[in-house]
Amino acid sequence: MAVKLYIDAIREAMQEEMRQNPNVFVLGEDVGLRGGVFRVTQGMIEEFGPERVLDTPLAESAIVGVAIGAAAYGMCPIAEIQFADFIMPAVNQIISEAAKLRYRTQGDWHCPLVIRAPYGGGVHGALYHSQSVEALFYHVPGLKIVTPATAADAKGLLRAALRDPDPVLFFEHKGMYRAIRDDVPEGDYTVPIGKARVVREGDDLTVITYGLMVHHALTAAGQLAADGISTHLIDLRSILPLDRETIVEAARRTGKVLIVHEDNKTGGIGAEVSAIIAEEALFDLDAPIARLCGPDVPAMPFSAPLEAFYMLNPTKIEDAMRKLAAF
Amino acid sequence: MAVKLYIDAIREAMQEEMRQNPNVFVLGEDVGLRGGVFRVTQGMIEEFGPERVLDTPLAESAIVGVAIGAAAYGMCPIAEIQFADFIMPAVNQIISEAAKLRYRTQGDWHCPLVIRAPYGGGVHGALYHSQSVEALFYHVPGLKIVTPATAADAKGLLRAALRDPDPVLFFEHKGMYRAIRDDVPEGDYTVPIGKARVVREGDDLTVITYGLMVHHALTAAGQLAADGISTHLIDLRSILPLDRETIVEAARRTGKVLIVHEDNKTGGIGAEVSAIIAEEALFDLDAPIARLCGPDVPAMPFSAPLEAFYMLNPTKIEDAMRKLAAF
Amino acid sequence: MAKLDLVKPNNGSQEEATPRHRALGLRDEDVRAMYRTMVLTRLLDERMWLLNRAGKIPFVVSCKGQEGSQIGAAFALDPTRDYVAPYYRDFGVVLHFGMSARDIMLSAYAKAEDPNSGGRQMPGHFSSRAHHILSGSSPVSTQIPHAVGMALAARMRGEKLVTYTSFGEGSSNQGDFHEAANFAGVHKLPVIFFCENNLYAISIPQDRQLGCAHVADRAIGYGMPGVLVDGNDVLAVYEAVSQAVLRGLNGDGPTLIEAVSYRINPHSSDDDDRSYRTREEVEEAKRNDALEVFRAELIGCGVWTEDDEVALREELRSVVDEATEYAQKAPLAEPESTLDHVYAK
Amino acid sequence: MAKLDLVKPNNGSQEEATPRHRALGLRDEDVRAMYRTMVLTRLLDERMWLLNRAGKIPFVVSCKGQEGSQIGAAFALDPTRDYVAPYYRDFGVVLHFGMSARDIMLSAYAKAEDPNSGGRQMPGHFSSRAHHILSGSSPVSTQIPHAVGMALAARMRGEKLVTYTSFGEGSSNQGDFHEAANFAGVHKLPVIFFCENNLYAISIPQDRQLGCAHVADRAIGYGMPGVLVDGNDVLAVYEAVSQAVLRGLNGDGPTLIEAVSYRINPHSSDDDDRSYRTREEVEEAKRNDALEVFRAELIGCGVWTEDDEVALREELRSVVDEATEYAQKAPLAEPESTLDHVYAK
Ligand SMILES: Cc1ncc(C[n+]2csc(CCOP(=O)(O)OP(=O)(O)O)c2C)c(N)n1
Ligand SMILES: Cc1ncc(C[n+]2csc(CCOP(=O)(O)OP(=O)(O)O)c2C)c(N)n1
Ligand SMILES: [Mg+2]
Ligand SMILES: [Mg+2]
Repeated sequence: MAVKLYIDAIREAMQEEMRQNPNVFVLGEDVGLRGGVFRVTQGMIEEFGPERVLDTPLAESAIVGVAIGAAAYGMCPIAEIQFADFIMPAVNQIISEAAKLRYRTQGDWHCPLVIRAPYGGGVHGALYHSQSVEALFYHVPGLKIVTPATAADAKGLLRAALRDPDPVLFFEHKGMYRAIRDDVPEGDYTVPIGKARVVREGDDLTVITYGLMVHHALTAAGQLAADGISTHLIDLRSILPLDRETIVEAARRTGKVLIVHEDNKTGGIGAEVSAIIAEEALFDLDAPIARLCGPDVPAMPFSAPLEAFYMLNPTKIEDAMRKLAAF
Repeated sequence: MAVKLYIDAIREAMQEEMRQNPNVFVLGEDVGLRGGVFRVTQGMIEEFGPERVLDTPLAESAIVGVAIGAAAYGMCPIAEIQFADFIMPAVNQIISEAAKLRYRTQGDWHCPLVIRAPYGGGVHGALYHSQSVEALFYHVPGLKIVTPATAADAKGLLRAALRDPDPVLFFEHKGMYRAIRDDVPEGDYTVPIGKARVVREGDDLTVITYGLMVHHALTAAGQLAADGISTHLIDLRSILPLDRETIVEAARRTGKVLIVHEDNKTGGIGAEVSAIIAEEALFDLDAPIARLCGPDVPAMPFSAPLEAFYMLNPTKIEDAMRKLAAF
Repeated sequence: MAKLDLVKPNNGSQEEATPRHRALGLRDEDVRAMYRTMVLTRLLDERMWLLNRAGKIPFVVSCKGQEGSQIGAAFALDPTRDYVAPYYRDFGVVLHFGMSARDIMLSAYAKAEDPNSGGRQMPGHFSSRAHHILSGSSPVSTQIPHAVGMALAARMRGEKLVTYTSFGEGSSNQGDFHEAANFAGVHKLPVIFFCENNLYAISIPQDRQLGCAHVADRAIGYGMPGVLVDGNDVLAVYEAVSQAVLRGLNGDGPTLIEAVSYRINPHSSDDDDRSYRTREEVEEAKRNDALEVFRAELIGCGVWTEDDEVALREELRSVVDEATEYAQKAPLAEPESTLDHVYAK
Repeated sequence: MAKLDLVKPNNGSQEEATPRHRALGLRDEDVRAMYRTMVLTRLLDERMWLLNRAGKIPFVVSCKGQEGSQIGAAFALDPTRDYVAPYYRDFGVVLHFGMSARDIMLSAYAKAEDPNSGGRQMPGHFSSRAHHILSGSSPVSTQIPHAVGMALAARMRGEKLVTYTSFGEGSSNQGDFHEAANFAGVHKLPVIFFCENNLYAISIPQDRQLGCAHVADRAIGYGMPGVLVDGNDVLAVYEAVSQAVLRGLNGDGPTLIEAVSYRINPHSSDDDDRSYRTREEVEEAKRNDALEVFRAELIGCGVWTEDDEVALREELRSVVDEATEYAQKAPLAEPESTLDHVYAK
């Protein structure tokens, strides 16, 4: 085990898979000499050359569409979308094509594609460099969606994604690239897609979240623990499929559930998590299912006070947790 | 009042608004001489000419993008997407542009745009002419989404949409065009966006649904009534914003809620409806919140038995209602 | 309709003595095989249209009038080497690539055994890994970047081939065409972009669809040659595509070919074309029908006879009969199979 | 980098005695005004870059090196008649359309009073209904169809004007460019598609971005003229855009203009360009800086002097100082205002 940055864990997963599997390659805008605008692919063109670390023209639908064709042919492309906000032009290729290729051919063709995209706010990215886009895709059967919160999970989930025979959207929170570091196991491990992680166990209330908010919730849970309130904290890790079992079990265990996400509330991941609980564990609940999310505005503003108003933080989460615990 | 077909009500709303308001015009593929592939715009080019019933090149992102520019300039375009499935190439324009224009300019610019699209299945449309796409957009603040179930609502909601200063997605179920007819009020009425309709009142259980399923649920409610089970039936009409008040009131009234939609389940509109109830009326519930939806598969197949398996119908709804009533 | 100014590629020797096909390196049996596939395509098309009109199959999309483009293109490719991402009218192409009449009919009847999709997709949504046909969907032009991706993948693996993708002139206005063509142009990938310009996109004639005179005019914008060819001249198409194949195999990059013909039937079995074009125009187009033109040429140069024609028609009619009967009797998929193949097991 | 073969439009009389600008119908005060806006653009740009490096403002995107293209284009338009949908580097264009230095600085500091967005958007995301500037977003090329839509709307209302939209050469590969250009081509709309080719899209040089030699080569694919012009020659750009304006007003449809210059600064304040281009290349480009070239030309023909220069710099420096100070002191928006303007009240 060695402590590694989130961003380095992602790069390592790509590098190690590319060393082992000649079918894996990266394509995207500025992934080559520039090493990506966040430096996620830094150094990779030097090791693997410009064919396997392929700078593409500025056209997301082509990046994904070309990657789908290459995946169908037998490669395992990693398509990097420079910012998750810019995945929108590729939605047709992702939803109409990648998600449906296996289904419409009864498995004769399939699409082992990974799409990586940095998402999330709190970094002065303004309306179009801060969005969370996972809710756009979690309604789409045929896709898988993961969003790791730790370096260890990032590496293990990216490896799993690269070995998955179906398309996986890999969303990396740009605010965590260089802010999160943790113990990353040595060797060839994977983290299974579809399994949530119990971050800490507790009995008074459950917090279910993912991405950057896992860390904020953990901080908040620490504050509550000081007052003897014990939090059961779930990091979903996979958004599609959701780990129903872990969700339901956690709801049953504490009877109180707070769902937290940075993304805006209406129609977000929290809606489905809540609906699963209301479907399967309703009579175990001691409080209404609470959601604490970004406000329902089109996106996060540039202006610092507005961005701060939009973003959740440990204090806001702590407040919501205390309110729920006291219910 | 006169009984009118759903499709005719939609056409009439467009024609009447176009007669009154020179800013309203239609653009899309084959809307002119052909009158649209479903004949929704039939006869309109003859009345309004080819500038106001504008045939466009085959390019959805341009249809919506050009309409956005025209709307910003002061027109009220109706952009027809030939099938809702083909809205995907326009997602970037809808989500990045139409939904955010007002917000990002603090109202200095805005976008009075209506996008009409026929959606839904059960018509041998196969994977790409049957989809429900509303869940793709209901997470997007800045948009409004309506999906009328009756001719009267279709006309009133389309008028309201055309007078709304913000972008409205108007989804019309293609299976209802010529199958649904009902009393349409005379004169210049609108149906407010954001208000659900209580289709029938009842006390034993609540069914919340929209679109074609309203009719199937009504049939099912009739069957249950014969056995003395009384159903409270809500037609959401608007998907964004949802009518929280009517939803919560209905849940409180019966304590049992079944949410029904044709669209697949995970992350669908039912998730948010359920989450709203679990948030606001949890302790009024006598049963878990149930959802009856399309299966989580990428889309509805062409093959008749598979399509029938996918689609909900009165019998499937009735079964779910009886199960819930008996809970 | 814009007046077309067709630039035919080199037509080979003009001497009466040397038939055009020999100048192109085609043997007599090659052109007979081409003609055979053309007729099979036509007979299948006509049969499906009839079955639809008789209420036996719910939907059909027709390639009638485009067989010259399709057969000319397909025979310039190597089905064991190359890959295709065809569009929904490319019956002629997929038949040459190995689809059988039975496969086509199984798809028309949406039966479980349909190799394209097991009846999940509408007819015209071709797919077969065994036959190097990449599955297509309904939203137009999405297949174009896929062909580029296959070419990229093949090059990365050191495999020499070309990929072919087709689309209508209307569909050449989608962003995906532009993005894919530019990608192929930058990376000099062996892709053949084959536009079947049939003058209409449903009801929209090309002058309200295309800002330009010819789709081929777009090629320079991607740094590739643009070739305009008469789609009713199967040998001219063959020649244009053969040259593009050579370019691709030589590492000289992609080619955009526009083959102009006419869509003789309505857009699909759900369309009624009377609102947007005259009967005279359709009748006029039928007079240029590639099938008739090609037969006349083959007869003219002595590689085909009226007797051959009778025998071929008889043989293929029974192929189509057998396929229809088989497909009609074949079982439908099980309802619960709706849930299968969302993800790998 | 592809070798550029610049086709300059008519340069007016070549006689020494007649300065080029007069041949173009520009008065001396016009070119002085053009130069003034160019210098203001440059000084604002340099100030913002400094402020960013000093940690005072979080982000800046620079137009340094593209002022010739922008000013040449903007002055050919009529800000009271025409509408623009500019891209993020078009500081020169929006200054001519009525944005003030203060407005630019309010945006840089993301203050409540910023007329573009009240500080909601990053700098470079211009907007002002009063000044006929349609709001832009960050995803590239989405503004291109908007300009087409404005032109369509104006024509429907019988209003004579042109719309202008700009984008980088990289962004000309997005589907939205293609779809919008074709739409304008089919409907002969008065749109000026202005590509500011600065040879890079972040780190990608144009030969790995464009399959073609010139973005202007794409014009024929939409049935419009394509004009390649030296973006460092402000009068050449002015002439090309003026001709496009005439075409538009005459009902002759759209024009695609490619103005080639260079992006002197890194892509944005977050970029470091040393990994992808040499310092020599950047230094070389600075020698063609439009600002220097234009000043030399104005001095050469006697409409500008070194004294004018000193006075102008002094004046504009104080304009920029004042704007900076004002913006720095201006209040930020209230946190709760995050919730405003999602829908109309
Ligand atoms: C993205 C998308 N938009 C609309 C449609 C509906 N549609 C199907 S075919 C067609 C016309 C296609 O015309 P063209 O590309 O010329 O091909 P043709 O049918 O003439 O062969 C349209 C509009 C579609 N399938 N996909
Ligand atoms: C759809 C989209 N993808 C990616 C980006 C990130 N991005 C911003 S500017 C840029 C390069 C643009 O290059 P070009 O069009 O040449 O304009 P320039 O910046 O050189 O003026 C990229 C990739 C974006 N803003 N939008
Ligand atoms: Mg066509
Ligand atoms: Mg550039």
